[in-house]
Amino acid sequence: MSPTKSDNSVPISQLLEFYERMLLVREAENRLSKLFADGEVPGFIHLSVGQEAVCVGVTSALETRDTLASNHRGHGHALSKGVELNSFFLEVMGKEEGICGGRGGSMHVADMSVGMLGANGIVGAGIPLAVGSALAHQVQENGAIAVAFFGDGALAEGVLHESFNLAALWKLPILFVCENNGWSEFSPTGRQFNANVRELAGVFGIPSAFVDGDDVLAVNEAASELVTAIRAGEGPYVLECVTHRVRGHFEGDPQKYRAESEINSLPDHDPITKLETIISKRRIPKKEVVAIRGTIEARINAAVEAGRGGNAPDFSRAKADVYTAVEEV
Amino acid sequence: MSPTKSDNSVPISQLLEFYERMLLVREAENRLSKLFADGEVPGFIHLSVGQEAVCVGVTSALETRDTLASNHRGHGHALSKGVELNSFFLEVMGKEEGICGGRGGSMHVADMSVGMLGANGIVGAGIPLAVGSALAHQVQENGAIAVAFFGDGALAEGVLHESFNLAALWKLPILFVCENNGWSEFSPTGRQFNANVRELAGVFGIPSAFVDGDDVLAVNEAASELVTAIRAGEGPYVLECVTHRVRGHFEGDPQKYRAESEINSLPDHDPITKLETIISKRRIPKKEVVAIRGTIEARINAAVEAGRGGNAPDFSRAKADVYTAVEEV
Amino acid sequence: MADVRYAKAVNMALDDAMAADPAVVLFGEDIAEAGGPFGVTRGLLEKYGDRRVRDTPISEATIVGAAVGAAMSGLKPVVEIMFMDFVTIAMDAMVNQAAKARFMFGGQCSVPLVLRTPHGGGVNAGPQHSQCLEAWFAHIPGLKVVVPSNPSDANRLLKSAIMDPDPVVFVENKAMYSLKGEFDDASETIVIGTAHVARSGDDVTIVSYGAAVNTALQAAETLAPRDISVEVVDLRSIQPWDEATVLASLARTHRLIVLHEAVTAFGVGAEIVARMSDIGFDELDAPIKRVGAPFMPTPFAKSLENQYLPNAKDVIAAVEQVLA
Amino acid sequence: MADVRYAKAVNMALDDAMAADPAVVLFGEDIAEAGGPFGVTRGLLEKYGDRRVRDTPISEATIVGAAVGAAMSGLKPVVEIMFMDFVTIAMDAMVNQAAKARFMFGGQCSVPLVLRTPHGGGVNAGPQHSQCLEAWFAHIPGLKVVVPSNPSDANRLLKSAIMDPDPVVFVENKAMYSLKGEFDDASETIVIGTAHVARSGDDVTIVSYGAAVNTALQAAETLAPRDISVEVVDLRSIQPWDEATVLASLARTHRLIVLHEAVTAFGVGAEIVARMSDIGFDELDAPIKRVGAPFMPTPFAKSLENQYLPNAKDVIAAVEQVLA
Ligand SMILES: Cc1ncc(C[n+]2csc(CCOP(=O)(O)OP(=O)(O)O)c2C)c(N)n1
Ligand SMILES: Cc1ncc(C[n+]2csc(CCOP(=O)(O)OP(=O)(O)O)c2C)c(N)n1
Ligand SMILES: [Mg+2]
Ligand SMILES: [Mg+2]
Repeated sequence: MSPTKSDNSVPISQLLEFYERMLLVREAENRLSKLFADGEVPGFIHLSVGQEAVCVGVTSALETRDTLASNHRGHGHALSKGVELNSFFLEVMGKEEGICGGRGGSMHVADMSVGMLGANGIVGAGIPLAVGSALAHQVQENGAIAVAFFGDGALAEGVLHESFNLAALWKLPILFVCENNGWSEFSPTGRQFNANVRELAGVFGIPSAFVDGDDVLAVNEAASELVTAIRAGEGPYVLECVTHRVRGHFEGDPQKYRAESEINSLPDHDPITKLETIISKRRIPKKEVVAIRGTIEARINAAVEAGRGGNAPDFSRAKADVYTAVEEV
Repeated sequence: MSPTKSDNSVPISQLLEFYERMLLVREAENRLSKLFADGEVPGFIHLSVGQEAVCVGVTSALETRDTLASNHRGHGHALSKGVELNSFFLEVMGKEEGICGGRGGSMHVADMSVGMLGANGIVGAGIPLAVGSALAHQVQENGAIAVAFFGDGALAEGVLHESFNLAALWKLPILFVCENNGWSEFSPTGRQFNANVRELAGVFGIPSAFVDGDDVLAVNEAASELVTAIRAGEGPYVLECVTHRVRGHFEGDPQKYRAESEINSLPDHDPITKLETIISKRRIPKKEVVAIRGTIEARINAAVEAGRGGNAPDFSRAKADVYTAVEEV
Repeated sequence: MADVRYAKAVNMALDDAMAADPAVVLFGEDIAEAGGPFGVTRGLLEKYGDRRVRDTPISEATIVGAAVGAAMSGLKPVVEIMFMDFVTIAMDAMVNQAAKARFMFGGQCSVPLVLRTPHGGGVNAGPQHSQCLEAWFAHIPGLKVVVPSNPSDANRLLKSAIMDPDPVVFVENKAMYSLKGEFDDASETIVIGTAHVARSGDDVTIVSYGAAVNTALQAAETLAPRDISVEVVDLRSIQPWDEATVLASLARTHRLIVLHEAVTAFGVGAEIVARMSDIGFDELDAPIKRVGAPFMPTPFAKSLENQYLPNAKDVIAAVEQVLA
Repeated sequence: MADVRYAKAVNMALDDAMAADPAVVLFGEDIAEAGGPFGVTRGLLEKYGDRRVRDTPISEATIVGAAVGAAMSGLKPVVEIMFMDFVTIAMDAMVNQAAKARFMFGGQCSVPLVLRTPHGGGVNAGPQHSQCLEAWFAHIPGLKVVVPSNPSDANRLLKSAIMDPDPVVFVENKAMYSLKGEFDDASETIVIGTAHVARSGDDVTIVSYGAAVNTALQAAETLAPRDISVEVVDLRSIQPWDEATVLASLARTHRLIVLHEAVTAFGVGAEIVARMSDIGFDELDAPIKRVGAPFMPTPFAKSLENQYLPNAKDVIAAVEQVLA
């Protein structure tokens, strides 16, 4: 693990901001879990509970113009990149007013206005998309960078290898973020991938960093450094974040395949609890934290109500979006 | 480069055998080049002139039961694995009596009876095929191993990465042979692949060797060692052979993209000339060498005649082979 | 004659095939320890061991490529691709390798592999987890494509597919996995390429395959009280498909509807219509109608997906059209 | 009005598009320094520089995947896949990503990419370098598929494809690259989805696309002295395709043949027949015949490939059949 800046050097305002941003993701997903169990969220959803430090730490180092391609476990990526909460809930609940008109749902949340190029149902597929987005930034010399978020399971897909190679050859402005939670669905990734993402990147000449993905300060510090280097034209970097998937692969997965000891140890890794400890050490008045919790809860409640109040999507409007409408000349 | 056994330790009979086997590939391809120019070989053909030490060195370490998956530049792989010369020419000339009934031609020469699973028109595609063949050997516990031949250009294909991973995980009996001739069609591979195959293999825990691919003794020695280890159950190995593509990517390619100096240096790397030097140092009577040349020439002449004498393939017989005929019950 | 779930019926076929032939091996993502994402391969690792039942990394191109190489080297691999949408990553292995090996090598070898994969919507899985891409495979000489409509057929067809010397795409249906159906272990094997008249009728023929057969049967049931007698032909396999049975039915009813869940345009139904409107030209008393999904990706939202998926009402409307 | 080769006509379209719009970038294998395996991109690196014209590694999945990401981020990438057979490696990017992005993101973005790739046989390139797989793409909502039959159309259609906001598969033909054709630089643009009546006639309509249009014209020429007047409709694009023009022609000739080089079964022709035998049911005086490749991989040997490829004789036989 790279050494973390002494917690004291992080301004209180930033600590609270991280806290609020992580809590937003956590509480949004906790609520989705309930809504799913109650049949208010269709399809299947993959929660990133326990992994909030990664998305918040990385996206806090980004600008809106930067682009992000995500994977199936993308709620945190979307919300922390700036997708508006109500339209997020509306989408995942399948409503017309959802950010994607209710056509994509949890696995396809995207918001071009904030550079969120989409969650993705195909493992690995977001990686070359991010490479292409980085190419666009490079060609357009717009100063933006692209970020690919992927899990450890995705390391086995050939597009990762191809994308590392292409990004290295073309010195593309891209940050590859591997969220290593140790699991690929129901299997430990150690039984599926016989290499290490950082060593792999190294073979292609891509430098990398490795952080405790439960520590939002560490993630943010590392990400900020890499983003600065990438923006300066140094080419691609890899950031490996070791983290923990608290819930099942998807909601409804009873996780029988996980050892009890592992499940029991999960709270020790909780990134929000960890930040709370830091916050309490900094003698930030408890009421500020309580206030944040209250704000988040209110926002989530409002978003759920917004979601419930949304309309069923319009079929003909959906059909009209298969192709871009061109004005008749 | 790994140290080569002192040339003197190789029995004369083996030197001459290597010589004969390399010459067979060389002269067969030289003749194909002429036949192609004269319109007697349809389609397009990729010659491995200059690379004969690799196929001969490796296949000399194999047994017939071992399987080999090849690529588009597969004449040497086929002939040195044991595909019968006449049926090879008949195939490449598109005749019914060809080893594949004239349906595949140069890019698809295969002979199951000698473990030649086929040349392949899709760059990289032979690699997972060889992995699967190795799996079959492992499951059947038949003592055989599989070999994948691929060029340096194929390193950029994602299936390589996936195949390294799977072979390593499953400890499959497979030898990955990279024929590194520095070129991917018309581009230097150095501009296409930002890594090194041995380091890449290393990341997956696959040990590797590196040899002068112009030196058949070195190739054979390295291959023999690795094959022994693989057969003993040690799992996959990589053998990288640096070699030189003398002719164009395909016949008819004027190679304008290659520096004159490079082209001029090619004769210095000729594996057959190199072996001739060794042979002459061992004071093998010149007439033995001449006799071999004569034998090969006669065999090639006969094969060309056989090829010319072959029949146009039968359409309905071809069509009947799209599916396996099953006896009606 | 017990009732068995579709997933279990597939499992039993795998079990029987593995027991009968040591060359049969299974591999795919989470199919061994976890017993498959839909529970289809449950218990097989325990029974046949980790040599023959293997979890793979998430590497579809190599999973199928390796199956081809294994099939050329003495095994009969049955590989699983978790959702049919993911075969997009493995098309080279199926199309350029498996499908062509026998032909292009002059008949020297067969490629006895089975690729199992579920297609279809109905579970709000969205645009990348619901596609029906079987028409792609049916267009490729050298491949066979089987799409069973019920547990008993799934069991028997899978056994046929595993015994088949050529590469077979075995299309399951994720919405059907928990469907129960009559099951007789001793019932005879099904020859791939033979259709089944799932319901006899005189007025109009509906040709279908996979889960949509049940939609056709439902429509037929609904129309019966109206004195419209519908024949339902379950193709069971779409490559090869049973022209003779369809033509014979058409020759009696003189009206034909083709139904499938896949997008209508350029789908499997197009071939059936094209063929029947040629060889059955003189039999047709009305244009052949196709019922399938509209030309759009499978939407996520419940209401959208409900409107998207062809249902019995759509079939009934088509029947009314051809009888008008 | 000069004569220009097909490859050059494509080159000129790329040149014009790059000159007109700095967002247009090209990448693919050996397309920059070497000017493309068929010389199609010659001179463009020199003219537009290595930022916009790039050689890639042999990584088809990522080439097309990156094109999708680039297209979502402000560029208009035109990527080349050297042989259509190799798109098997890049199907996820086209089908699950490019085709669906606009729809599944609620219309937030378009994906203005063009995938150029040559299909077709005739050069003894064998089973893995000759396939016509356009039917696959035509089946996928969200994609457009264009297949020009001559240099002038290739030029104009490629410009339309590059300007199109949606992903377009632009199918070239390797046997046609050196074909010369009349070329008028000033001729008007072609709207994707509009067919062209390449020859007018009264007795029978042949619908085709790509190089096969020339086969149809050849057959028409041969039949003219026999007083058989053949109309040839060049579809130009197969997704969308111009139903109205085909129906109008059928309504005059009452006889229809669909011709393409691809394998007949489950090919593009099936859709055209299915549609026309429905909406044109009352116009048909004979069954619609399809002429295409038989159900086998493209064979290598000259004699085999000659027998395999549909030719004017096959078309004439079909004409005789529908007129019988
Ligand atoms: C191409 C493809 N293969 C398989 C799947 C099924 N699948 C979805 S998530 C997943 C595991 C991914 O693991 P990882 O990348 O580590 O992400 P995590 O779920 O741990 O966040 C699999 C196999 C898929 N969606 N796409
Ligand atoms: C999937 C695929 N992409 C591209 C090609 C075209 N192609 C044929 S050979 C080749 C270069 C291969 O280079 P390498 O692997 O080094 O082999 P070499 O030709 O040097 O022997 C390319 C790009 C192909 N046949 N298949
Ligand atoms: Mg994981
Ligand atoms: Mg090379």
